[in-house]
Amino acid sequence: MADFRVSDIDQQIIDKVIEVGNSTTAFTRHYEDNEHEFPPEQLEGEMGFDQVLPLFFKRKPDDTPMMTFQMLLSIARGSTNGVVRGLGLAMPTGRANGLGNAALASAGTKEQVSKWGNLFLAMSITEPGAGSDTKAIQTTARLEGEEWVIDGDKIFVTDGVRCDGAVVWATIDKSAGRAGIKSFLVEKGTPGFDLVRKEKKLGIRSSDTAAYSFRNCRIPRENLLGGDETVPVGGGSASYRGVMKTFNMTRPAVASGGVAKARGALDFATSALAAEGLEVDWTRSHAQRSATEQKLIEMEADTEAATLSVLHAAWLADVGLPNNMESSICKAKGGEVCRTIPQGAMELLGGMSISHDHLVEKYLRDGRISDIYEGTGQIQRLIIARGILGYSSEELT
Amino acid sequence: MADFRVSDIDQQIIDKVIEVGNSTTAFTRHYEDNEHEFPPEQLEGEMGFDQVLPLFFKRKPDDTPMMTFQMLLSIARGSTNGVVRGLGLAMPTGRANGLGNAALASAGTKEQVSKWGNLFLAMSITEPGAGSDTKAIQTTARLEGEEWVIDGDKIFVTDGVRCDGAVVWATIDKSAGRAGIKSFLVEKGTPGFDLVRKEKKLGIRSSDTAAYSFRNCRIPRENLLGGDETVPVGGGSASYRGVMKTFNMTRPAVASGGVAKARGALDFATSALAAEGLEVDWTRSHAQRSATEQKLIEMEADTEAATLSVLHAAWLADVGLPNNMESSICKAKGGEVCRTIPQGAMELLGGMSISHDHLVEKYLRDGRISDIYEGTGQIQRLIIARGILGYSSEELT
Amino acid sequence: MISFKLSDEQTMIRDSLQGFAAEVLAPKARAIDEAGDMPAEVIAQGWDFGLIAASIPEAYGGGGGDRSCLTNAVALETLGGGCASQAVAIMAPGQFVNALIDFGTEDQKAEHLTRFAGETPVAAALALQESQFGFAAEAQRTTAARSGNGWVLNGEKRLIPLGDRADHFLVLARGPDGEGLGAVEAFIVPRDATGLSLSAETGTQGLKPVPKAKMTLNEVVLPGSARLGGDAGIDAARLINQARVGAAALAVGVSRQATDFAIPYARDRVAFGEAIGKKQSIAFMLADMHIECESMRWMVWKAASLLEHNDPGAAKAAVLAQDYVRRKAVKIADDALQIFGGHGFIRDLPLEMWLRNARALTVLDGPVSV
Amino acid sequence: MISFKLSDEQTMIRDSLQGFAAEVLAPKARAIDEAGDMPAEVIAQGWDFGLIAASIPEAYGGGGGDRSCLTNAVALETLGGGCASQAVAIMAPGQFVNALIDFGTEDQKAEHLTRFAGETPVAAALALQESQFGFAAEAQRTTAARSGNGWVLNGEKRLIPLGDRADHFLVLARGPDGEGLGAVEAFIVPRDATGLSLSAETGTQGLKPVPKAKMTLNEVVLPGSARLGGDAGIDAARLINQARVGAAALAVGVSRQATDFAIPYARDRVAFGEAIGKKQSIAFMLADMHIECESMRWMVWKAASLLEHNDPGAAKAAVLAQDYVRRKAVKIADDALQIFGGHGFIRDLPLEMWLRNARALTVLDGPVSV
Repeated sequence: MADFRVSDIDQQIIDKVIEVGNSTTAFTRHYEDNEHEFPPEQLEGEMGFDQVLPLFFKRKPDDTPMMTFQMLLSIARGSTNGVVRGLGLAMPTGRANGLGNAALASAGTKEQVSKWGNLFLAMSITEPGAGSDTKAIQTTARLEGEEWVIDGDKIFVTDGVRCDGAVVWATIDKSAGRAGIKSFLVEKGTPGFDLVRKEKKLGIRSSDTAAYSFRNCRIPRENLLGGDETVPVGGGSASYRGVMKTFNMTRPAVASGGVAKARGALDFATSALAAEGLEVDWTRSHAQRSATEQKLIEMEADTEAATLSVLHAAWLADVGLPNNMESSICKAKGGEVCRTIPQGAMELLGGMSISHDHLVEKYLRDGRISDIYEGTGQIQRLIIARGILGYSSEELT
Repeated sequence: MADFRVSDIDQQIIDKVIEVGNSTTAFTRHYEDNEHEFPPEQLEGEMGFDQVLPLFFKRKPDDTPMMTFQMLLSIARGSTNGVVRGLGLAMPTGRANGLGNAALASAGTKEQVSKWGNLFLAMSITEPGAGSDTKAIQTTARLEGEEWVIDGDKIFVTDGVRCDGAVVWATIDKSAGRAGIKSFLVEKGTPGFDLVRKEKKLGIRSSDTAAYSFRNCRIPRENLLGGDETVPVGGGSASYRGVMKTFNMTRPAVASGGVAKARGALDFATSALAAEGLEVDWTRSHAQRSATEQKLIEMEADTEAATLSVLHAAWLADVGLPNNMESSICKAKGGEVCRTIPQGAMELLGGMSISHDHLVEKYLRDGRISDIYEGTGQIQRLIIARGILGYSSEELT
Repeated sequence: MISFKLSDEQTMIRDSLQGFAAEVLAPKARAIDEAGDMPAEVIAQGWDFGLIAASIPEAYGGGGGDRSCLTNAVALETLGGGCASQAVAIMAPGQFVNALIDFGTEDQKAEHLTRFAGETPVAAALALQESQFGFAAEAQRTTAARSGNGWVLNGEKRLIPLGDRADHFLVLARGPDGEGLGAVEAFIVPRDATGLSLSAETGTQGLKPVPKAKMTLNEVVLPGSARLGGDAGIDAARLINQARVGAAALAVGVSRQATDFAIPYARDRVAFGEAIGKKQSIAFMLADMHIECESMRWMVWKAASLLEHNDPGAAKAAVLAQDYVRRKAVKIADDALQIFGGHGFIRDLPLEMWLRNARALTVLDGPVSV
Repeated sequence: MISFKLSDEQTMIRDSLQGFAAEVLAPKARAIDEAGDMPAEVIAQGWDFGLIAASIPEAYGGGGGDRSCLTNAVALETLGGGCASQAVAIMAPGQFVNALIDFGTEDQKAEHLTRFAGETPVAAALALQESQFGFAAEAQRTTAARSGNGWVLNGEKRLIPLGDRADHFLVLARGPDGEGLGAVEAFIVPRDATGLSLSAETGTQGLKPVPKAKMTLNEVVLPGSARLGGDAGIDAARLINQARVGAAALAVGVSRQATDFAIPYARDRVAFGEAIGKKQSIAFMLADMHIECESMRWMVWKAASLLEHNDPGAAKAAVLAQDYVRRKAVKIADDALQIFGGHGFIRDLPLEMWLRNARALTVLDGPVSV
């Protein structure tokens, strides 16, 4: 039956994930200030996911289902202070956990998965002139003999600096629109594939972001993901659909990252203000509350609503129900709170919130991206509106 | 130089307008509950605008310019408790002050103005299938000999029950779009012109709203406002432009009505809560305020911002500067606060705010229309967006 | 474990109430609202679903089902999606019954619950709201003083649902001990108690046709047995939070109803040559309405579920649900009205009624409970 | 009488500063922000406009112009529309000078104002902010106790602009008399006062390149003449409200700058085959940004004007302006960033810088004054 409690063991796991996430707090500001420096293999006092893993074996069949529970862990982890390793920190999947790996897993052939599965793969889609509108990409791939020749420019490649290679979207037939877009695996060191720059960003500085250029970049024919470019143009390509499926499944995960930053900022504000005697009394009605209490309650409610929307979307996946709309709903909510809650937390904390003495300002900077990548709030609302109104993507643009 | 103070005499006038507006408070609930009853010529204790008029002669040349001042008066008047006579109460222009009179004044020929100037004229534009999109109106006028024959249905005619006649928009050439739309004066009693019903509304019940039907309704040829239907179609008709000019000038006035309801609800909440010991201390910072204080401050700020936007639009008109954008800005702001502030006032006041024992619930009901008529908030934003982006109405739809 | 799955029984209740809400309540809603009068047959039809008797123990003639706040939340949302006013009239006695089940002594249960287990509707209500603006349950002014083995109540209660017909009221008052909500006690007060007078309220903006009374308590002397829970008293926070979440559940229903009504209109209504639903300003407004209907529902479910389990986090969850629904429900009803433009302002369509009902449900601490 | 017309002089100042902001400040803004260091030449160039010396009486070598809060608001908005950080570095000494003009005794004016009337920039600043979260000026913790004819100050001040170079500070502290803001006094404190120590702040999210210092006051003994206003003291509410409105004026400039930057981008940027400015979701966002830039400006003008006239409504207007700008400016900067999508997140474009600056300006009680 519907329930919103977590079991004791799950709570222990969550607490341990937070402990692991906070274990590198002493280094956080350093890697903020030196954003292009990669941390060493092991930081002083750093705990790893191996601390968490044994607890998993104690979970029982009737504990929160796995994808839902992963969202709780993602929120817990992202809300901690010690994020110095980017998206990969403390997650159970090891090094080869880039976005490109997910694409490979879902769209690659068995041979491709076994060949490249151990590489750390980034995902390279966005171009200077094509953001949300992925079907507008200009990078081309043309077949010359047994080689694909890639030409074009890519930006916003997450993990693009430290990865071993990238899954790159390119079109083999511009006139075919979406159906012409295929994904190709390009390894670092391939001639004609250049890392143009590492971006300097507002936040998520521990996750590197690269810009690539491809100039007459030749890769073997078998580097086409899914292996077969002859899929009829009208029906969309297998690889395109494979990647979009990855996206549908990752939207709740990305939303959970936004919620995590809201949660982190809110937790910071809640405890810092409590230390100043400004604490929420949950038995008081609106007319009896302080302005700070009321704002904390509103922020808590907004964060909770976003959290529940993420859990709902994940739970639907867990029980095998469609979650396309719900994935967009939770992404919209995650994108909302990642902006408003850190902003609100700083507002309540006042002038000192801007100081580098405290990490609360980092939540605003880190969180902000969550309403942008994997589809802006505007794109999510478009998807939701189409869903409820029964409009196609041509009817509602 | 820029200044935001009102002179002593202007403050006296404002205070007197409020006194006049409150003089019928004892009857307000009666005419809410009996919405289709018209009040008699004189209610017990009722004061008229004649109480205010003498004070006007004491104004000095350097007092706030007239249109700007009118907006202050409109806000003051609309915020009072005694609104039982609709839009015409306590205004200096006498009985013939319907919206149709403004259209007649701006688009009519001299002969037309002198012939019909003493009639109380409504404005009849909206149709069941054409709201904001006025160029889509279906009511037709065709010339037969020396008569125009009007056919069609009209709704939302303000003062449509008690008026002597209406300025009616009809098209003489559907294929010409806007340019084909002309306005016609139709007097009550004209055969084929029927009052279909008086609407029952959420609020502004003291302003009657009618639905009309025109079936083979014949009026003299000279009842075409402006007198000449031969103006070239491409350039728009004089009467259409005349009426739109009226609209441009009336947007701040309509906005002021919305601000007035926000102001009234806020004033009610402020004094009622003060009586309960919940009063704003203007020397306290956010961290030291109660939730009620903070919400009152936010509502006061929102109402003030809307007020200033209305005054700014009116002031531009006073000094002869273009105010098309600013009229839409203030209409958007007025439309916003007429919704959010009465809602917020009731929220702060709590459960008893819904009771008919108090008039605060009336501000929510009366105010709500201000974000709808004379162009919804959506329409205003469209106008503003076109203005700042430099788009035509065809480019941004 | 976290789950969003309703039990089979909850699903069945929801489905059957959905039909009732859509086919019986909704069609009558406007006429009843205009008349300002609640037909007895509506209450009787609602009674027939057995929602109130369902969790009365079998010993007192009830259904003996589990007392489930979540089931009540689902039922209230569903009924509220038909007509919030009729839903209140149907479910208000549940406040009395639920409180007795949760906190009543065996004697109190035996004396009162049996009456609600029959086939004929019985009216009863919670008397909570008071005259003062900025009313706070924990700072209420009605007092209960000890007098010998009994109690003396003084004060005034307002907007009591079914106050015109209820035989018994559960009157909340500040007792002599404790602070804040800890001092709040509940008393079972019969309609004919000496010193108690009832009069009809003048009228209300929202929930207009729900019969509402004002109660004056002037030295109302009650026996010791009138105190709900006997010597143990009640957990006032839990009782009041159940009322808050009850109102929130109804408001979710109203929001969903308004959203579902606006969607097809936006597809059908043409302006500037195109369906207004194809304009991003309207489409995104609808998307936000849908998003928040979903979000509100989970907030209410969580609060109801934690209240049901008497979880330590229940009070917080209830406050959050109340706050969230307070901010979203009115906006949704108001935006739905906006989509209809001038038509939304006319009392031919239900938009303006939903706005009034959403406002009432989010300023009151609940005329119904989960 | 109500008027929105600037005087000829104000218009002239605005026009000349607009050129400076667009051609000098804005182009340097990103490089200065990245370096985290404020070049002295920027401050010197700003000083050349004579904004700070303009209202110093002629007797002290100043321009002898009227002390106008509105003129300052206009200047701050305009400079803030070029680069808020540079604007703060240029205008921070004005807080010290304005307070002396408004509240200083003749002796205090004679001693200090002449230094600011020359051609070389002089640094001075207000020390207001403290370490505690939820800082409130009326509940500050720095104390001023009487000691003989003089004073002893204890406490800590944070984020003091130009704290690395200022020779004098105006330190706010709670005196022994009065309550709330009524107890707040200002003291002219030289950099080399015994017991005063200064250190650089670690860094800040917004207004990053503005030099900022932390000040510790450990039994700092001051003569009686150090109390601003002598025996009359100061009107602390007025002084602090001038700082609040000063920050708000800068934030309006930032908002306007972000809006004006986003508008042409929305026309140029094509997505899904069309300029994004033709999508109502983007177009309406821009419309709202424009609406609120205008509204914020009038709120700030009104507050500044009433402060200038020492009008009884000034305190209220200042609180309203601060509150309004606090809610709107961050949203505008944040929405502008959103319109640029991922590009807004990269430090090549100024969007993210404007968001940080808007946030800083709306959580601080003003590093500048009107």
